This record gives sequence, structure tokens and C-alpha cells, in this order.
Amino acid sequence: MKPILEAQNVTKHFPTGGGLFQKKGLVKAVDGVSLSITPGETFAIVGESGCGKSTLARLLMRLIDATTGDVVFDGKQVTTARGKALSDLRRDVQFIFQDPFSSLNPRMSVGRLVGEPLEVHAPDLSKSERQAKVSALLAQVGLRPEHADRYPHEFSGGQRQRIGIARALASGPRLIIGDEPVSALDVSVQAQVVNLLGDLGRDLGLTLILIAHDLAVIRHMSDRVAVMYLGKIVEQGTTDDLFERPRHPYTRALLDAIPDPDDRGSASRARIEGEMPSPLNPPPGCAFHTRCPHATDLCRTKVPMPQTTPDGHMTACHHWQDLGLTPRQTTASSRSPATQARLELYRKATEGAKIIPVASKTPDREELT
Amino acid sequence: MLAFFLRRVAIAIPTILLISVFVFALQKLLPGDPLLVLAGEERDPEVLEFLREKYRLNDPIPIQYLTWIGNALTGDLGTSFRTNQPVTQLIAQKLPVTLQLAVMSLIFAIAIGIPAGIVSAYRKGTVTDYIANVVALSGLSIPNFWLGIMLILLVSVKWQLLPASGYVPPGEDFWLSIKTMLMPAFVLGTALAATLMRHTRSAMLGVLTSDYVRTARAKGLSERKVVLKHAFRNALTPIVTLTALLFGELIAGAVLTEQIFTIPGFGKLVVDAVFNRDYAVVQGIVLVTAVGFIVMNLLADMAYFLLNPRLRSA
Amino acid sequence: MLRNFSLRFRGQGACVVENVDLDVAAGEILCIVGESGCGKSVTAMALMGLLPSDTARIPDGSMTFDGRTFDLTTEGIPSDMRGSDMAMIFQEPMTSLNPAFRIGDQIAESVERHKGCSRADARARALEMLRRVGLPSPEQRLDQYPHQLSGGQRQRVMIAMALANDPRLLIADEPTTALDVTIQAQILELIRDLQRDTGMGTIMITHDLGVVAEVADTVAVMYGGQIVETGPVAEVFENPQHPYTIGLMASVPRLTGPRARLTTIPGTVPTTDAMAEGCRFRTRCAFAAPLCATRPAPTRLTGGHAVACHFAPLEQHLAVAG
Amino acid sequence: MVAADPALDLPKPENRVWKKFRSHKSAMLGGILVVFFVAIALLAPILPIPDPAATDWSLVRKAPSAAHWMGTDEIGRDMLSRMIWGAQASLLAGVISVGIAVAIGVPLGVVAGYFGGWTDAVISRCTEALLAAPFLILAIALAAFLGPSLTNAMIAIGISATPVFIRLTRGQVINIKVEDYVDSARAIGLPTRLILSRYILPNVLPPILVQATLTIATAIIAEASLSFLGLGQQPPAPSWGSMLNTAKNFLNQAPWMALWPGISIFLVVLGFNLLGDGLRDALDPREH
Amino acid sequence: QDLRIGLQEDPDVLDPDQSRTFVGRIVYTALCDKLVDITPDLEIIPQLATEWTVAEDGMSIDMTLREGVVFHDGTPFNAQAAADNISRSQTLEESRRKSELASIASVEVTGDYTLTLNLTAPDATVMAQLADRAGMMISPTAATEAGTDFGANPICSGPFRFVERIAQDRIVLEKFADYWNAEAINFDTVTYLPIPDTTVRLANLQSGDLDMIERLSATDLAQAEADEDIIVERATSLGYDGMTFNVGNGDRADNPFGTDGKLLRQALSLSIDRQALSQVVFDGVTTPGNQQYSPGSNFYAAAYPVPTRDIEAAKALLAEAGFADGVDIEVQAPNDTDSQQVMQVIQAMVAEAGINLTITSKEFATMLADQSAGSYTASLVGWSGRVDPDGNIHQFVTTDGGINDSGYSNAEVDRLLNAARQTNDTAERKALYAEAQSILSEDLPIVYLWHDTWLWALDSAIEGFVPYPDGMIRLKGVSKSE
Ligand SMILES: Nc1ncnc2c1ncn2[C@@H]1O[C@H](COP(=O)(O)OP(=O)(O)OP(=O)(O)O)[C@@H](O)[C@H]1O
Ligand SMILES: Nc1ncnc2c1ncn2[C@@H]1O[C@H](COP(=O)(O)OP(=O)(O)OP(=O)(O)O)[C@@H](O)[C@H]1O
Ligand SMILES: [Mg+2]
Ligand SMILES: [Mg+2]
Ligand code: NI
Repeated sequence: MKPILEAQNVTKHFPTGGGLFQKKGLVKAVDGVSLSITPGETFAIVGESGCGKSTLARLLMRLIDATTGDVVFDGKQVTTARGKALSDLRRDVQFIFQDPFSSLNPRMSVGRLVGEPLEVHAPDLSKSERQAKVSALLAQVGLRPEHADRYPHEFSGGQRQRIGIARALASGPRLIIGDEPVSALDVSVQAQVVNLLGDLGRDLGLTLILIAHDLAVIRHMSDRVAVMYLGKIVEQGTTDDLFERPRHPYTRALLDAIPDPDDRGSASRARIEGEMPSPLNPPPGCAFHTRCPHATDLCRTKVPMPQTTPDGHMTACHHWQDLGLTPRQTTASSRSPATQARLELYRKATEGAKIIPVASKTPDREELT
Repeated sequence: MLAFFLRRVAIAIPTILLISVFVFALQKLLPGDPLLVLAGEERDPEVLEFLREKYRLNDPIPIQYLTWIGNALTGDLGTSFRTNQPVTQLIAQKLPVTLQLAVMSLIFAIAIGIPAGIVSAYRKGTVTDYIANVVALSGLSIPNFWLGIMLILLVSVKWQLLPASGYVPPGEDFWLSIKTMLMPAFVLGTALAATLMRHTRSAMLGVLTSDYVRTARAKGLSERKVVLKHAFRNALTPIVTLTALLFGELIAGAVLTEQIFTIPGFGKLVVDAVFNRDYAVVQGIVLVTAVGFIVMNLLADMAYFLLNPRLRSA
Repeated sequence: MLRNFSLRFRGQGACVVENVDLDVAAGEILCIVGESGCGKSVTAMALMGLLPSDTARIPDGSMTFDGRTFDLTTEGIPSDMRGSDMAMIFQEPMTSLNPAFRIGDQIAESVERHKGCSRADARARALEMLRRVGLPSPEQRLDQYPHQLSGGQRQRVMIAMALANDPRLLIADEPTTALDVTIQAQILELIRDLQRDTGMGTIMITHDLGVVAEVADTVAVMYGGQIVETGPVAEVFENPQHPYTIGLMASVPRLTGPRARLTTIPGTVPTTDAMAEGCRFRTRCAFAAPLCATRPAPTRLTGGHAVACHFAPLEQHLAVAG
Repeated sequence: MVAADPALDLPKPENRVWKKFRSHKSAMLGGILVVFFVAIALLAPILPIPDPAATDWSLVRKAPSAAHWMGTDEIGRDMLSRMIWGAQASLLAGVISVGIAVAIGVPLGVVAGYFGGWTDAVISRCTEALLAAPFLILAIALAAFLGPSLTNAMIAIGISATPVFIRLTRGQVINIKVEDYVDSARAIGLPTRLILSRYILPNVLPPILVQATLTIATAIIAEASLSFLGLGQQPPAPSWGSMLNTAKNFLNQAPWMALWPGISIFLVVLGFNLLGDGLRDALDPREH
Repeated sequence: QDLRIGLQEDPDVLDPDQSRTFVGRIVYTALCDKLVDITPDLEIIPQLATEWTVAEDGMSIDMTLREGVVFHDGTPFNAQAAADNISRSQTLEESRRKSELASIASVEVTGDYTLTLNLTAPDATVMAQLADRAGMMISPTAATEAGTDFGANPICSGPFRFVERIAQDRIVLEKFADYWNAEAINFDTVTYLPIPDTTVRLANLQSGDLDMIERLSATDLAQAEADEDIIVERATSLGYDGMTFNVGNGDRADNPFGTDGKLLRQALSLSIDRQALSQVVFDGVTTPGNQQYSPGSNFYAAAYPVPTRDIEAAKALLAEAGFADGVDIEVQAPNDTDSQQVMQVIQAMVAEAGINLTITSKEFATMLADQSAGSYTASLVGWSGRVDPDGNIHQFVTTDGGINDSGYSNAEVDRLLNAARQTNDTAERKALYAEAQSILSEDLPIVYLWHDTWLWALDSAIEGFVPYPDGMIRLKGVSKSE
């Protein structure tokens, strides 16, 4: 299928310092990234804080200008778009921000926030038509039309994130880029938003680019995953493949580091030590060699080229083949039967199944009815 | 650091030029003929014409400016129309006076404004806070001349505690010098204290709710140490920046206070010069105060730099 | 340890935290889980006496520490216990250290305050602590400023600072939430190791069930300022009783197994003022019944497992119709 | 479609700004003070008070009495009447000159802060130059251009107060423009003009509001200095500033001449400041 | 012993040939002796010149100088020095004294201590001019050396010599031991301190920081007199304050009060209650006036007394001029509080006659420029006063008068005033001035309003101070008791 969005070797270098006090430097926030997104898929980008995920997302929709490289959306150049072309792009590609608290103008009502993209992209709508559309959008994300004249601070994080999503949906985009849309949310709220995004993606046939550092969320939502480390994509493949057979040592370390509620007390897992080096001063060779247990001299000097297997799984590591394709050992499901049963009961209950008391075993049953 | 310094100086040069052009132009646009004031009651036309030639007032204004700036670059700021004194000499005479007044007022402002700001932030919403705020505002809205004259009438005339006005160089009689300057410095200081207090308060409010202040408390430190060491140290940056700016303002002119207390400083000099259309003096003082202002800005940045480890170690 | 603790903020109709009991033994890690705003932090702060004195009221509650009982309604813990007998680590490693002072001094300050030792000794102790938390080249770090450290390193400094006076109780309020998974793993391991070495009691606050699974001995699940379920971690995870606990577990996307649509807890946490009487969870509970308007007494189950729900154990009381 | 969340029944907050404002005690006090003086100023023509310019040469500098509650001034005019009429000039001087400063300073500050680069450099240098130029020279020059009147005094004061607002706004904008919500406006393709007016401006206003209320004080007093230069309110029409200025010569003989305008200026300044603080809080939807 | 004197402002350059301020003259009375001086009754008496005789034809003056006088730098004073001084005053390009000495054609040194002044025409005012800055003798040596910078370190022959000056702060003089009249001087040093604010100046005197202040504010008089530690001395000034009208100075003269506005000017003058004005603004300390000199002085033309206020007459004049419904006038005034007060009182007074007066306050430099350029209708200005009546009137109202800002021109007035210059006979001069006054009282290019009273406040320890109508502070015989 023809890709809806394609990035070729995009790079973003931020000059730093040069201000009054600091030494001048160059942050290579994104360093030669190529991507190709097919319509309708959910593509995830994962990586540690500061590895360049947000920068990449902003480059893809031209919130910032790339230093080098091309981004093509639906056959049209993004990197050079201006005027009408840029305006069209702003309609077709939308963005969901990470922080639902700082990404909504605190001084605008929800109705105005959600209606604003309509104002820009559908200026012909009358005021009442716009209001109707706003109501519909709010309903679509699980809010009520009456909420239109409230202010963002009156909502909880999850609700705010819904407002952000409604705002992103307003212009009728084809591609939505979510920069950690659920990271700031609580587990239970996160689940609601994750479901919402999944539903919307499915119902509206949207293409989603999802940025996250929570691998469980990524696994749950995405079709394909790219793993970033220090401005570069180090591994990319389908979700299942990548989670089951991570090839790059970094991906593996990342997966290992996730504390899993289903996997208690696994204290003795291999940990990677140290922290991500500064992008101001990246290490030579493979950027991960400073923390990699398998690093060799080769890694310290030569930048590994991305290698793609026939099934489309890309890895940028000198040694991935030597490390073997040992699948990650996972305890398939360590939940106890009791837990499983309760979860099932709970699921049914929340889905609206009628719950009846179990007569015999309830001493205080009478009080219930 | 040095590079930073040089860059700042480089930025300052166009600013100073701009100011000098601006003030020069402005002066020339002022109504009134300096020579009429200068020629005396009789206003002899012959003398007028001679003086006009002497001070090159017949030249086109751009030429007058270029002549002036050319001389200024060689350190010659011209002479006063009124007293025939070289402007550089006038400035050299006034600068120490003004500096002394500025420093002493600042000490008052700091001594009043900062503790008041800290207390009112710490006791936000209490009566103490309200009182501190009202006092600060009254400092801002009580005219300097009123406070000045009242102080003179009370402290000097009635109680005979301090000299009513004038100036004594510290080199001549240090204590007398301090005593003479006490009232004017207080009058000026109270007005600044208000500004300082408001800024200290808001800076402290921001800092007091910060996580590291909570950490300091969690360490079991005394409240005093938490507030004065951990919180205040971080509120200091905006305060120092503001203080440097206030100091710049003080140098530029404490006009009324100097007038009331008859302190021969910059403020008085510039007012008299403006009224007498003593162009060279006005221009010279503006130049010096502009430089002072910019130096203060620079110092504020430096303070910023020194107070903020983030910048210092970069 | 903490008994019947309630807390109310000025201008609020109901208590933010209501009748909370917590017990931590020496050498034990107690995790408090619950979603954002349910009162985890304020409870911890109350223990440390760090609540804002002008807005917070404690209508009820006492704490027993090491045999000494403090009536929290009238007296906080004395400030000399803060930082020595009880220490706390905060969530935000980036902002919890004072940016204006060297980290060595910040640690030493606490030592000086409580041990009354000389400056040099305090610094020596600071260095030792930095070494213990595994900060590379600790001698140089001593003279660095917080901004020169990364988030993980700062959190280590916070831990070093908290442990410098060998506290008997460590309270860690979401110590890893702001950190990356790889760093989080390092920090959790560090806390667990240190805790094992010193044998102190630890209260760890989090809303990440993964973290609980990884470090906790016992767990307390909190909703709306009430403890709804407590027990040894294995018990609670393998036999969750309270609908909220179950909902929480269901909401977490899983790293293994099939990818089904997530089960969620519908709705949002009401504000303190709008909190329901009785079981506070009932506004969102799929099993809620009129009975829930009365506050359920904790039901004791096996092995120290207790749950505050009228219907525990669930499947013995309720079933799906049809 | 997703089912609407049942827990979303928030109480409908009506007229929140006013409500919040009313609960702010000191802001209410400020509001009352300001309203009081504004009312006095507006009602001056219909209040039963003597003509503020009517002189009585037998009543020069007489202390407050039953006939003249606030005493009489240096040429035997009723102080009370002059205070009331002077409120007009002084409030106007304060409010309008600050209005001018805000109207010029804030947009320039927004532009400088948002666009940065050369625009910023040019505006910043000019601001510095203006800051360093003595107020007096500026004022006299403007007087010469525009002719002496209260309006022109306001313009002069306004212009000289402008740099502060440019600076303040610029600093705020630099902080605000990196906020996510500004990016979000760019992401939906909002034109820069609207980003500035809807996103940047409303969010930089609070500190400007506070500065503005403080500047009103300085402006009222500055009007006095200007009327001293013959640029402010033209005699015999009164303004508090010029009354205070005249009173300076009679502090000994007729202290009340300085007292009333002094107290009034203080109360107005206090009123505006309390009001400003309160408004800042009330206008911020985040504050509870 | 030190004497500290509070001045109202800082003097300008201390070179008698270049200076122009009133306060400067106060300092000179201690620093520089003149050829002649005046008595409080304005008689001319010897100072450095001991005798003088005016030639029969009035075309020359023979003068004998005091012997044994030296300048502060030791240069002896003699006829040559005096001649050099006069020549400097006449030829130095910066000299402000040229017009004052315009009638001296040449100076002949006829002996070591005698000289003859040759005049271009008989001039009765010459000796009066020599009683002021034009007659001040400065050291010729110093003058040649310093040129125009003489003011930085003035060297004269007065009782005190210059020590230091800090602009706007103080001028310090010390007793000159070789002064010819040293025994009349009782102070070792004298310090002049400019203190512009009258209240503060008085406060300084009260607090003991000063021994003497000049120009006590009229409204402070009562307070000063109530203070038993303070003595107030007073003298009516030689000058006047009044309203100058533009009757022929450029286009702006074309206004109802201008060229043809004689009647309106009379109406305005009549509608002002000068007594009340003086009372309200100056607590009655000033003297109401209607001529160049105050009513008590020698040259006052008693035939034209100060008019009493007559609103009806004023209204009638207005009607006669065709302005029965009232008329507008704009008057410029300096922006000091006194002038503003005066103008507001006048504004209220003339309003009753139907004259609607607007006040335009200007700062002094602007006002002066506008006035000399003729860009005004009427102007509230004063004149500090001269010893000879000619100095108070000639240059203001004669057709080519140096400061005839009014643009007034009347051949008869010109003739009378020129004639008054040329005779030395006082009675004859009085008659001529009275005759001129008869025309001026009618035409009113200047409406005289009041004459200031100089007020000095002294510490009660100061003895021997004599008030002079020229406002100077002469230190001869002044002493301070311990
Ligand atoms: N405007 C900028 N100027 C300079 N450096 C920047 C800028 N924006 C980002 N960077 C730097 O680029 C790098 C990548 O930043 P980016 O925000 O893309 O990371 P991220 O992966 O999104 O991190 P996080 O998970 O914390 O959001 C970081 O080192 C950051 O400091
Ligand atoms: N100073 C305060 N004044 C008023 N209410 C407060 C204050 N501090 C906290 N609260 C309220 O108390 C409740 C509990 O807050 P708390 O910080 O303990 O939540 P938490 O469980 O720690 O949440 P999180 O996971 O987000 O840290 C919240 O509703 C909060 O709004
Ligand atoms: Mg990011
Ligand atoms: Mg918390
Ligand atoms: Ni899921």
C-alpha cells in the first residue's frame, strides 16, 4: 500500500547555548530517521526520555523545521509546505499532546477550544452549525455537550485529554500524531483513553502515530513499533515480533526493565546500568555501547547500519545476529484463577451485564434487595 | 564569562549611541533659546550672536551632533553654558554624591523591603501580610517631597537631630556625611522599598511552595533556616536583578529628593541643566547615566550568573 | 502504626482522608497504591508533619512510632525526628533538590542538624552515602549542583539524603514515577537493597501496580481517602477482593497474553466534596447496591488480607445473571 | 461513539469571575475604593459643592471648618470642591496614561517576545534607550510639540511608562510561547495573529495588570510634576497632583492642603492595587 | 568665624563681565569691590573711587581712585587697572556689560590714581552702572591669564577671596587680609549655599545650619517672625512685577489687547485689586504698584497713584472697546507656584469685569524665548530693578529698546526718556519721567502690579546687617555674637 506519511533521513539539530552564558553546542535531537507509515495502521515510537521522540513527532507535522531530510504526507512535501498547502496539512494531520494540563489554553472554554479548528478549517460554518459540530465531537470522545462552556481546569486529566482529542478530531484529520497521549494519566484513566483512541482509530479509519515510553501501552495499541535511542531508530518491526523477539540489546533491556504486575518479585533480571548519554555529546560508534553488555570495539568506533530482514524487521546493531534470536521468556499468564474469575466478573459487570446476588451464600442477602 | 562580557558590551554600544542621538534630537526640539537665558536680563544681540557662533548653534543639527559625539569619544563632553565648567568636571563632582545617595537609599530599601517581603510572603493572607502591603503601597504613593519636608521639619527643626540639608563629602567628615545623607536616603529608600517588597513577596511566594523547600522541611531543619536559607537563596535572583535596575534608576535621577535636600547630585544637575537649556550638560549626564544604566543591567546579568549555579558551571 | 487517621482541608465539606490505618514493621515494605488524588501523598505528609499548617486539619488520628505514641490532632512529630528517625523521598527528583546549593552540602546539612557532628564529619558521611547509593565518582559529585545530575542521579541523591541519618522509617512518595523505566528499575533495586541492609520500615507510595509487584511485602489499596484493601502482596494480587482493586488490575495493559480491549473503571474520582457517603467507591462500582451507602467494615480474610466491601468475596455474593 | 461518562455532572458554575471576585475580601475593598472615587469624579457636577474655581479673598488658607470641611486653599477656594473636581483629572491622568502605556507597550512586547531575532533586538534597544532618557526631557519636549494640556500630560506620562510594559510583556511572552497550548494552536493551523491575541495575550496579562495598577500611582504623582512644568492640568482647574504641588510651599502654614490630596492619592492607589490583585485572581480560571 | 548664607539658587559663572544672575551679584558684594557703591537710599558713594566729578557739558567724568588697594593675587589696583577693567567689560566678546557701558567712549589714565571717562553723550546713568557689575574691578593679571575662564577662579579686590566652588553645593570665600577696609569685616570665611526650596531654606536657618537666608518667602514671614531666634529684615525692591502686553512685536500683537487694545488694557488694569492681590498671594508683604518704582521711592510720579479697583469703569471700557459681552485673553506665566497663584487670583478678578483670562504656564526658558520672539499676547514678568530709574524703563518702552518685548513705540516717550538720560539734574529728571508716565499710564504696554519686598531672615546672633533695596547682602560691619 502507498504510505500515507514517509520520512526520509530527517535530522534535527538544535543549537544550544549561544545564549549569553553557555558554550555553543549542537543537540542532535533527531539524527537521520526514516519512517514509512501505511494508512490505517497504528505506528508506535518508543524510547527513553530525551531520545528525540517529541522532536521527531513535531518534525513530522512541521511544528518545527527539519535541519535536513524530507517528510512527505500523502504525496505532498511537508518540509517545504507553506500557505494553503500548510493549512491543508494542518487539517489532515493533527497532534495530541502529552500533558493534558499544559496543552489546553487555560483561558478558553472547552467549546471554543474544540471549535477553533473548525473556525480555521471550516470558516463557512455558521455559529450554530459549529456549536452542533462541537457537541457532536464532545459526545464522540465521551463528554457532554453542556461541557462546552466550562474551562479546562474544571476537568480531570483524563477528561482533559479527551478534550485534546476532540480538538484534534475537529478538523477531520486523516493522521493523528499522539505525543505520549496517555503518559500523564493514571492507570484507570489511561485505560479509558487507550480504549477511546483505539475505538476512534477503528471507527474513523484514522492512521495513528503514537509516541510512548510505556511498552505495555504500546504493545496494546500498535501494529508496528520503532524503538529510538539517542535520536536514531535502533529497531523497528511489527509489535508482536518485536515484543517476542527483540533483537537490539537496548530493546531487550527496555522490555526487561518494565515492572510487570503479573510477574512479581523478578528482582534478578538483567538491568542495564547507567543512563542515556547527552545528545549534546553523543558517544562515537553505536550510541548504545556505553550501556550495552555486549559492546565490542567495533561498537565503540563504527556506527551500525540498519539491517532489514525480509519480513521488514529492522535492527541497527552490529551483533544482533550473534546475540541470537532467543525469544524473551515470558510467563504466559501468571494470574491466578481466582483473579481471572474476578476480572471476568468485573468485566461483564462494567459492560452492563445484570448482576444478581448469589442467594445461598449471602448471609445478609435480604438487605440487598 | 569574558566572551559573555564582551558581547554584552558590544550590544550596549548601539544602545548608548541610540540614546545619545535620541536625547540630542529631543533637546534640540525643546522650545526656548538657551542663549536668551544665558545672555542675561539685557539680552545684548551682539553677545547673543557671538555666543551662538561660539557654541556652534548655527550649525545644522546633525553636524552639531557629530561634533559633540566626536569630542565625546576623545573624552571631551563640552562645557556648561551656565558656569563655563567642563562637563566632565561637573560629572566627576556629582557622581560620588549621587553614588553615595543611591547606595544609602538602596540600603534602606533593602533593609525595609526585603524583610517585609519575606514576612508577608511567609504569612500570606494574614493581618501581617495586609499591613506590610499597605505600608509598602503608602511608601509608593506618599510623594517624596512631602515626606522630605516633613522629616526636615520634625527631625531637623524640631528635634535638631540631623542636618536639614546639604552635602558633606565622606572624605571630609565621614559621620557627618552619613548623617546628612540619612534623611534623603530614607525618603528615596522608602519609595523603592515598596517595589522591592512586592517583588520579594511574589518571588518568595513562588519559592516557598517549591519542592526543595519541602525537602528542607523534611530534613527537619528549623523554619528559620528553611525560609532564610533554602527559600530566600532561590528568590534572590529576581530580587538582585531588580535591585540593580533600581540602582540604575537612582543614578538617573532622584530629582525631587535632591531638590528638597539640596544635594548636589545628578538629579539636580540635570534638572537645572534642562531648565537652563544647558545642552552639553544634559547630553553629558544622559550619556553617563545611560552608561550607568547599562552597566547596572550588565551587573544584574552577572549577578544572575553568579547566583544561578546552572549558568555558572555551564 | 497509623491509627484512624483522618484529614480535612479548610473549605472542604468532607475529609480528604478518612479513617486510615497503616502498619509497617521494621524491614518491611508497605506499598500504598491508588489513583491520583486519592490521598496517598497527604497521608505521607501528615506522618512527616509536612502538611501546610494553615489549611490542613487533622480531626482524628494517632501514630505510634517505636513505642511512642503521638496524637496527630494536637502535636506533629517533633522536628528533630524529621529527617533522622523518619525520612522521606519525593516524587520529583528534578525539583526536590535545592538548585542553589551543592549536593554535598545539602546532605551534610541534614547530618549536621541531627547528629550534631562537625562539618567535616558530615561531609564524610555525605560522601559515604553517595557511594552507597552507587553514584559514580562520588567525590566529585559532592561539589556539584543538582542541575549537573540527571534525574536518576538526583533521585539517588535524595535517597542518600534520606538515609544519611539511618532512619527507622523511610517514606518514599512515588520515587520513580518521573523516571524512565530503565532508571526506575535501578532505583527500585537500590531502595530494596538498602532497606534490606538497614532493616528499616518503608512506606512506598505509587500508583503503578508493576512497581508494587516488584518491591512490596504488603500492599494497601486506597480509594478516595479510604483504605479499601490491604494484605500481603501475593494475597492481594492473587486474590483481589475489592471491586476497585479488581478494576485497577483490569485497567493495566498486559505485556503478555492476548490483546483484548481494556476493562476500565468507568467515570472519574469525584471531588472530595462530592464524595459519596458510605463506600466511597460506590459511584463508580459496577456492583453497587443500596447497602453500600453504609460504610463497610473491613472483612478479615486469610493471612492478614482485609477488604472493605460488603460483598467480599465477590463471586460468593454476586453472579452474572443468566 | 463512546458512552458519556456519568461522573461528569459538575455543578454549573455561573458568573464565576464575579463570584470569585466577591469572595476576595481585599479585592472588594479595593473595588469599593475605586468605585467611590470614580463616582465622586463623575458626580462632581451635580454634588452640592461650591465652584472649585470660586475664590474668596477673605478665606485664604483657612483650616477646615463647618463651612469648608476640608479648609480652603492658597487663594481661598474650597478644598473639598477642588478635591472632588480634582478626582476627575487625577483618575483620568492615572488611568489613561497607564492605558496608553499598556496599549503601546504590550503589543510591542508581545511582538518582540514572540518573534525574537531582529524585531526583538530593535525593540529592545529602543526600549533601553527610552528607559535611560530622563523623563523630564521627554515631558518638556512633548509639551512643546503638543501644547500644554491634561491630555498631553497623559500622553507624556504614558509614553515614558511604556518601556516597563514592553519589558515585562516581552519576558512573559518568552515564557509563555514555549507552552504546549501555544504549540497546540500552531498545530491546528491557527494564524499567528490569532495565536497572539487568543493564546499569548490573555496569558501574559496578569503580571501586566499588577504592574498597571502600580503604575497608576506613579502616573497620578507624575501628573503633579508635569503640572509643575505647566504641562498638566491647566489652572484654575484642579488636579490632586497640582494641588499637592502647590501645597508643598505651605506645608507649615496650611498642612491640610497637602493632607487631602495625599490621602486621596494613597487611597486610590491602594484601591487600584487591591483591585488589581483581586482581578488577577478572579480572571484566572485556574485559581479556586 | 564662618558665616553661612542660604541663597535661592546657584549663581552662574563668577566673572562680573559674564555673569547675569541676581544671586551672583550677592556673592560679588563680598568678593569684588566696585568703583562706587550705593546707600540704602540709593545715593552713590565712594568705594574704590574716592571722588568723581562730571564735566559741565556732561561729556566726561574725572575720577580719583583709592590708594593702597591690592587684588587678591597681589596685583596693585590703580588707574590702569581700572581702565583695563572697563575696556574688558566693553570688548570681551562674552561680556554682558557692553550695553551698560555703551556710553563710555574711552578711558584716559591721567595719573596713577586718576582717570577720565570720556562719554559719547551726556549720560546720567553711568555712575549708577559703575555701582554694579560694570564697575567691579577684577585683577587685570588674572583676567589676562585666565581669559574667559576667569570665573573658575575669580580674583578681585573685595573683602573676601575665592576659595572653592562646588556647583550647586556651595561657594566658599575667606577673608582677604590685605583688604583696604579689613577692620570692618568680622568673618574669617563666608559660605554661600544654594537652597532653592524656601521651606527648606528656612528650616536650615531654624535648625542652625545657616546664619542667614535671602528671599524668605512672604508666606513664611509670620512663622519666621514668631520665632524668637530669628530676625527678619526687609527692604522694598527696586524692581517690579507686572504684565507685559504684546502691542507691536510681530503678528501676535494683532489681538484685542494688542496694538489697538489700549482700552482693554486699561480695563484689565482697573479690574485688578492690587491690594488684595498682594494680600492674598504675599500675605501683604509686597507693595502694590503701578509704575516702574514703588510709590515710596524718589522717582515715583505721585500724580499717577495706584488705581483702585473699579469694575464698573472696567466694564464701561470694555463696552467702549466693543467687547461688552466679554473678551478672551491668554496670558503666559512662569510655572513657579507664586506666579501661578498670582495669575489665578487675577483670573478670578478680571473675570468679574468680563475678561476671560486663560493662563498658559511655561517654564522660564520657553517663556523668555516666546516673549522675545513676540509669540505671546501678554506675559507675567518681573524685573529685578536698577539703581538708576533709566535702567527700569528706558530699554523696555523706547522704540529700539534692548528688551522692548512689548514692541511699544511712542516718539514722545522716546524723547522724554532720552532726555532724562542726558541730564544730571534729579528734579529735571523726575519731571521728565513723570511726563513719560502720563503717557504710559494711558497706553499701558506694561501693567505694573506690585513691587517685591526683599526679606532676609537672620539668626538672632547676627548683628549689623543693613537691608538694601537692591537685595544685596553687604557684609561690612556685620558680625555674629557668640
Ligand atoms: N527547542 C530545543 N532546543 C534545544 N534542544 C532541544 C529542544 N527541544 C528538544 N531538545 C533536545 O532534544 C533532545 C530530544 O528531545 P525530545 O523532547 O524530542 O525528547 P523525548 O524523547 O520526547 O523526551 P521525553 O520522553 O522526555 O518527552 C533532548 O535532549 C532535548 O533536550
Ligand atoms: N494543600 C492542600 N489544600 C487543599 N487540598 C489539598 C491540598 N493538598 C492536597 N489536597 C487534596 O487532597 C487530595 C489528596 O491529594 P494527594 O496529593 O494526597 O493525592 P495522591 O494520592 O498523592 O495523588 P498523586 O498520585 O497525584 O500524587 C486531593 O484531592 C488534593 O486535591
Ligand atoms: Mg517528549
Ligand atoms: Mg502524590
Ligand atoms: Ni489495552
